[in-house]
Amino acid sequence: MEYAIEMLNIRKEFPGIVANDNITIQLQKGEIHALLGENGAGKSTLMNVLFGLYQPEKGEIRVNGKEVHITNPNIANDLGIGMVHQHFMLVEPFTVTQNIVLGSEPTNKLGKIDLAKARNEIQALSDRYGLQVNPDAKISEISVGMQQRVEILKTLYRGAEVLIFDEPTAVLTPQEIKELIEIMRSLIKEGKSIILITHKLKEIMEVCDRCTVIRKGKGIGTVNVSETNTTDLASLMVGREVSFKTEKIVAQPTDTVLQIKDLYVRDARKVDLVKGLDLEVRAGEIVGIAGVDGNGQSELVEAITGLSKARAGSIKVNNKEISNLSPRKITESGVGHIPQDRHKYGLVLDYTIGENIVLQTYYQKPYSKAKVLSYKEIFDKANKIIEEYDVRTPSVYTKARALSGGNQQKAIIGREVDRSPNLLIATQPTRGLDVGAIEFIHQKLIEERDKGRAILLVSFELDEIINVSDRIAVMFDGKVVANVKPEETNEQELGLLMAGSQVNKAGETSQ
Amino acid sequence: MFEALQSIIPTVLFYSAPLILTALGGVFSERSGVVNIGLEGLMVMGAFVGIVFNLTFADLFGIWTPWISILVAMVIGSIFSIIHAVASVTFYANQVVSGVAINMLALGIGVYLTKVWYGKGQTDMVDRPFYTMDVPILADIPIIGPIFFEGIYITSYLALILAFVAWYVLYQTPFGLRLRAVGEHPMAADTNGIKVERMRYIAVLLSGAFGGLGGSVFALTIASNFSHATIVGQGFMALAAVIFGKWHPLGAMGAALFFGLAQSLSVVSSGIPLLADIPQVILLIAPYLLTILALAGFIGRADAPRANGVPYLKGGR
Amino acid sequence: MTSNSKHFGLLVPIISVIIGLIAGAIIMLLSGHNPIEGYAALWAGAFGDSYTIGETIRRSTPLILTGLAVAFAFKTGLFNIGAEGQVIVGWLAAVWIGLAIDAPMIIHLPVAILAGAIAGGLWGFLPGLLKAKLGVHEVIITIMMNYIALHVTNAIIRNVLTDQGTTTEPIAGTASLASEWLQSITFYSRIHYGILIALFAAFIMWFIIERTSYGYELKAVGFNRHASNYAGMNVSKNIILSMVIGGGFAGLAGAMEGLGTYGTISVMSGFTNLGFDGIAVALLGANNAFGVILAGLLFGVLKEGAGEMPTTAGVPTELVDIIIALIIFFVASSYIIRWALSRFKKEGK
Amino acid sequence: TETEEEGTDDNSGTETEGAEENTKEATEEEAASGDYKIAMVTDIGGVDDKSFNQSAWEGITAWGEENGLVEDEGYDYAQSNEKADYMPNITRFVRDEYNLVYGIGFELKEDIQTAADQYPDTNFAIVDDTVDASNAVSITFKEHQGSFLVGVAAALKTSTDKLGFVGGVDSPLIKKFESGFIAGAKSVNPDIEVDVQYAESFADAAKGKLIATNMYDSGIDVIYHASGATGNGVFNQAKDIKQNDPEREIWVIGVDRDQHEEGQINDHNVTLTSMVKRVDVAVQDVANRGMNGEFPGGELLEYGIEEDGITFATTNEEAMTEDIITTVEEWQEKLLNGEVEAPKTTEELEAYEDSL
Ligand SMILES: Nc1ncnc2c1ncn2[C@@H]1O[C@H](COP(=O)(O)OP(=O)(O)OP(=O)(O)O)[C@@H](O)[C@H]1O
Ligand SMILES: Nc1ncnc2c1ncn2[C@@H]1O[C@H](COP(=O)(O)OP(=O)(O)OP(=O)(O)O)[C@@H](O)[C@H]1O
Ligand SMILES: [Mg+2]
Ligand SMILES: [Mg+2]
Repeated sequence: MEYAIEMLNIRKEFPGIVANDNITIQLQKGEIHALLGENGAGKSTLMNVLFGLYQPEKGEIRVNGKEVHITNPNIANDLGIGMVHQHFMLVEPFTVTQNIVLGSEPTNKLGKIDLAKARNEIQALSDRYGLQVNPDAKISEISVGMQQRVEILKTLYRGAEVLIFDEPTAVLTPQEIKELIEIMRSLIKEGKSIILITHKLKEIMEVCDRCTVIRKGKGIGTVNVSETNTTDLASLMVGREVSFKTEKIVAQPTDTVLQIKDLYVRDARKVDLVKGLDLEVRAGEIVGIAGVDGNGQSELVEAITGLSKARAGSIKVNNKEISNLSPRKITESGVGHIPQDRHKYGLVLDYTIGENIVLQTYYQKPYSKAKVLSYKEIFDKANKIIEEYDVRTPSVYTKARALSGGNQQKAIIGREVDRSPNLLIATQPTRGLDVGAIEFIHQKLIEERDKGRAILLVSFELDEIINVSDRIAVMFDGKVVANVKPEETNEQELGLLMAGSQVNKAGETSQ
Repeated sequence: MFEALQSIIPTVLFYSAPLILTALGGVFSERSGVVNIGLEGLMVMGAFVGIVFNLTFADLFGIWTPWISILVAMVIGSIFSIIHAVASVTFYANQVVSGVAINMLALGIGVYLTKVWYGKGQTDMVDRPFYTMDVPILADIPIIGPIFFEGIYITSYLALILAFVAWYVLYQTPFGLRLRAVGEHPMAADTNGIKVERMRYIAVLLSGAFGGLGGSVFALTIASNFSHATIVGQGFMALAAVIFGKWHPLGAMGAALFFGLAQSLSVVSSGIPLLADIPQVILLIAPYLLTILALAGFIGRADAPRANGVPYLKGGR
Repeated sequence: MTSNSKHFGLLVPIISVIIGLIAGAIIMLLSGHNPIEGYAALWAGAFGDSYTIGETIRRSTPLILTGLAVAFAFKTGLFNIGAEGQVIVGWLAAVWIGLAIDAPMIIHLPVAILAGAIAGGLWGFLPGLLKAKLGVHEVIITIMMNYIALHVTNAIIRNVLTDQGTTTEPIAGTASLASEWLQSITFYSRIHYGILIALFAAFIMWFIIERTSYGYELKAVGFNRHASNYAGMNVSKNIILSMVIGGGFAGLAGAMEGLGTYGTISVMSGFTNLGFDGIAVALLGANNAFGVILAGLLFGVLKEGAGEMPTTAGVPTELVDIIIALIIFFVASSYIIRWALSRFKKEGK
Repeated sequence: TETEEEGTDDNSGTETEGAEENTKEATEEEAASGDYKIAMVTDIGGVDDKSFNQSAWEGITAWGEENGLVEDEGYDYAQSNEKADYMPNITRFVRDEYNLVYGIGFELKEDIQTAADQYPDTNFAIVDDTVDASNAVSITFKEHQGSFLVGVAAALKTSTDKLGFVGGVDSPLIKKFESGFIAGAKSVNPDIEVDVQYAESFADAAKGKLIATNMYDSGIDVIYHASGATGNGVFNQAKDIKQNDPEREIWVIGVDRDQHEEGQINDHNVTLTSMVKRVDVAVQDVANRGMNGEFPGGELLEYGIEEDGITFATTNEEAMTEDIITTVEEWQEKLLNGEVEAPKTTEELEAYEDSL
């Protein structure tokens, strides 16, 4: 068998940790090869080594059978290796074209960038692989899905034969994921090879040919996808059995906690994105919001939590009007919020874990008396939460920045749940997390439900919505267009509703 | 009106030229993501070198002395700016702080060496400064000629032309695209194979060259000698022009011209009846006040290059 | 690791100072001076006798305060380059009160000191407001505010406090920080009680930042505005508060000059540089109250000692500016020192 | 420059004949015992400011050499880089047991006053301002007289009847220059207009140049500047005009010392004359008196034309023609014999103008 890429016995150390310990991965020509592992297992590191961003301490890399030394991304590019990073590497104020040509710009005789030529080449590429982009749009103005297509075009523009995708689907809507899978298939058809990192086992089953599993920096092995199933893959990765179906008893909803009537919310560009929305969440139930990104979910959550203003309408929590109150007032009236972007909103990364635990309550007793902080109380509390929520950190004095994404998320969830809010809003709570962590978080949400809290779950993962919710509200174009019961629906139907299709029996029956 | 313009515009031009030049340096540096509070120091260095070279080699180079002086000032300015580049690019120093140190260092070195070499705190006046001239042919154009092309320093035109060159380089060439990419999202640039550190070094060196040029042009058109009081705040005004001009070469040029106009008006005003009654202090603070008003009012949301001031650590997050 | 980084935190400034002094020695050698004589003169100029010690402390007093002014804002992620202007207006306000009011010392002196702090705070308020509400770059506004402070203060001295004069009358004795006792034990240096105020201010800063919920908010806003907003903090309020408190410290520095050192205010032909030096002090002191005290004292020593260098050793005083600039570079580039230290450690093992 | 050298050679005329003899006697005595030491503290300008600090230091050096003293021992100076340096510098000399300490420039007024009160055994002198202490002497100059004379010269030279005055910082001291200058000019021709501008800084060459450009453009052909380094910009602009149009008659009047050197451009010189303040003369005079045990403590010494403390430069022979010099000297005579009195404030100037 001929290999496009071979990484043999790679070792990569960071101060105090061996991120990759003797890992081997072999990519056959024309295959989609999955790389699977828990958060922090070392997947991104391994791929960054391949792409020339890191230098390995040990090991050998071969491209088409020849040993190479990839000391910087330029060499990787020259060897036909392209990478679509977990966090997009796009320059926001630049246009799509500028981003794609950056670093290998065509020029005319005056040394001026030949934009026309670039545009043509990009058009040709996007036609060939079905990657639709608007070459003149600014990155800040286009959707996440299109941004990802730009990333792919970047690699193709540089003549990549091997493409590395690092968690490409974590940020995509189901529709976009479908499109991406199509794109990957057409890439393979054109003779490219792909390494795909993802936490979604279903995706692996759907598109991948083989799968290499790593655990805690060590290579576990490579399996043929056709000869395995999701359960086996999960236990290979975690090293124990994992249950996928979240166990839960039937919900017992009681009083209405959140009541939203005829709500209108504008985004930063002063366009209404929530347009006359009605929604109710009762104590003891989990309401899942399903919808394609951009249909007003973020704006809805921001309006409830006070991060942006409601233009019109009413938001009541326990029969108290909270619309357009300050975030502090809203928090104090019993709203907890697990934010979508944990780095931007959820944590002060330069504060210790302990300090982050009291981010909303630092001014209250017992953490603060007469404006003077009691660090003992703060760290005591933090220790309790760390233990209870299994946050893996050296100590409460560790900076939040140093924790892995999953552990950061657990700390946030611990903090929000521990405040015993009447209403808990969880936005994409498991994004980018491995199955073990996902399982834990789902269980916590259900526990809270059973304690009588009202929970609003916003997620692009239909799996998650169907698994965890007691009721699903489908959002389309700023309104709730349907209320369905999870046990009475499936992904196909939800997908149709989310796309705004009007005719639906399920929606009516659930009323 | 015509006469007012004819007397104001040349003054605006000579006053603004050093600011424009220095601000262009600031634009390059900050566009690449390196904050440059050190423009003042770079100007000091330029003024010092320009004057010392001019004094020392006037006999050797004759009429070419001022030109060679500013060239040498550019070279020394960019060599001096390496300190800022090393600190802020290679050693991840806080760039504002490094810039403040550049300012102290330049003035310290300039005055120290002046004292050691000349035995006194200020140099003599140079014999070969720049002089104004009428631009051949263009000066004969009616109306425009006398306003724009009579009694002008060529260095003022140099400043204007370089502003357009800087715009072309930054916004039309691959080099410019890469430089701006490095200032917006260095990691993205890095993954595209652009050498972030090298781009930033080049940008800082350019700011040194432009700062040296600005300082030496100031010295050889306005001050004529060097002392601790030669450059007092011009570099900070240039920095204001960078930000006022939204980190754009032509914007910075416009801002610098605006400062020149405000200063010029504060002088001319005594002859204008309406303005003559305004207390002197109002006229003195007008340029600064106007800048604040402008920033607060019209261009409140000037977006700095996103990675400006952030050291780039490979593999960091 | 934590104990290690504590050590590094102390070692870096110390090593920086040592390298700075060595560099200074090399410069002296290169320019034909005797470094030993030079530093001996510097030492004598700062510690030679009780007089110079008194003057050194006096000179350090406002530097500590401007260092705090910069450091405090820094903690909230703001760069207060406007300490210079805040010093000037603080000086003006303190002297004004010192001249205008007739009251017993127990009222007069605190009011005058407070006036300085309030004036400086007001001068920090505007940049804070513009930053908080309109997102205008505070560096640029504070630079502009420095010039406005300078010119407006000069105009007020000339037209309001004097009749076209250049220096005000001396302030009333009831508003003076000067102490005959302190002066008499230091051969009539101008040392005054301001040093106690500076030390107290440093304590206040430490307490606010490290021990109160205000400090928690200020730092959180400095680190991450979005998360602070999410957590229910009033981001605008904190930005403004930080600039106002920082300005207040700088205003106090001005009050020290007005009520302690000079007892008057004069028309200024240029900046006092106390504010700009404050940036250096804050940096060397790692933006930490205790560090700022040490850094302020060090710079006071260097600057005071410099005065003796030309007379005794023929070295231009600017050498000290060069040394200070180099120290700042090394502290700012502490990465190199940390790297060298860790290398050193590894090899030692 | 020439005038200054003259000053050092020829130390006479400052005082009466008697004083001069005293000086000589004293020199012999004190040089032997060598225990009368003098020192000066500069203001921010520095000892080489080409202005009054430099002139004062030249006076002290000359005095020291004349008395056979050694620099750093018998006479010395201390450089001040900022306001905060004045007091330590003064005190350093007191502690080093200097007998007489000069503070050069009005900025040192408060510090000299304080020092004089604190150290009654030391003698002090302040130049350009007044202090009140029995062990301190105030040295001022009748700048208005000198300004009056250069005003006369300017009025005689102008062909447009428009003159300019550029002041550094608006203050009583600079008002003396302004008032005297205007009065002198109007004495010759009451119709002359004088445009007055203050740069509000002694170190802003750009502002000086802006003002000068504006003035010369508006038809002014002679500018008198009393603005320190701001004046560099004035010279700069005048020379630039001269460079482009050597035929154009354009002049600057220098201040404090003979600024002939600053005005040189090719074969021309734009410095018409300068209002020369002989700080050196005054400094030496006070030193001699002190050495003789006649220190004029508590007094205010005003050095004017009579005391040889104020003169005008005639270095530019081409510009300062015989006729002009003759007329200026006529006015000098009138000032000396009290026939006219040069105004030194705006009020006095107004009164003077009314009397014309
Ligand atoms: N730049 C770095 N410096 C220090 N340690 C690092 C660095 N990058 C990664 N690590 C550590 O290396 C380990 C592997 O990280 P890596 O990013 O490769 O994980 P991953 O498998 O991609 O995780 P995820 O699923 O969360 O993306 C982690 O323990 C992480 O803490
Ligand atoms: N400089 C660093 N020092 C220590 N750990 C680091 C460093 N950089 C990255 N890491 C760790 O590397 C791991 C993986 O980083 P990665 O960028 O893949 O983020 P992540 O954990 O997947 O989180 P998310 O997907 O939410 O961004 C994390 O555990 C992170 O804490
Ligand atoms: Mg990863
Ligand atoms: Mg991840």
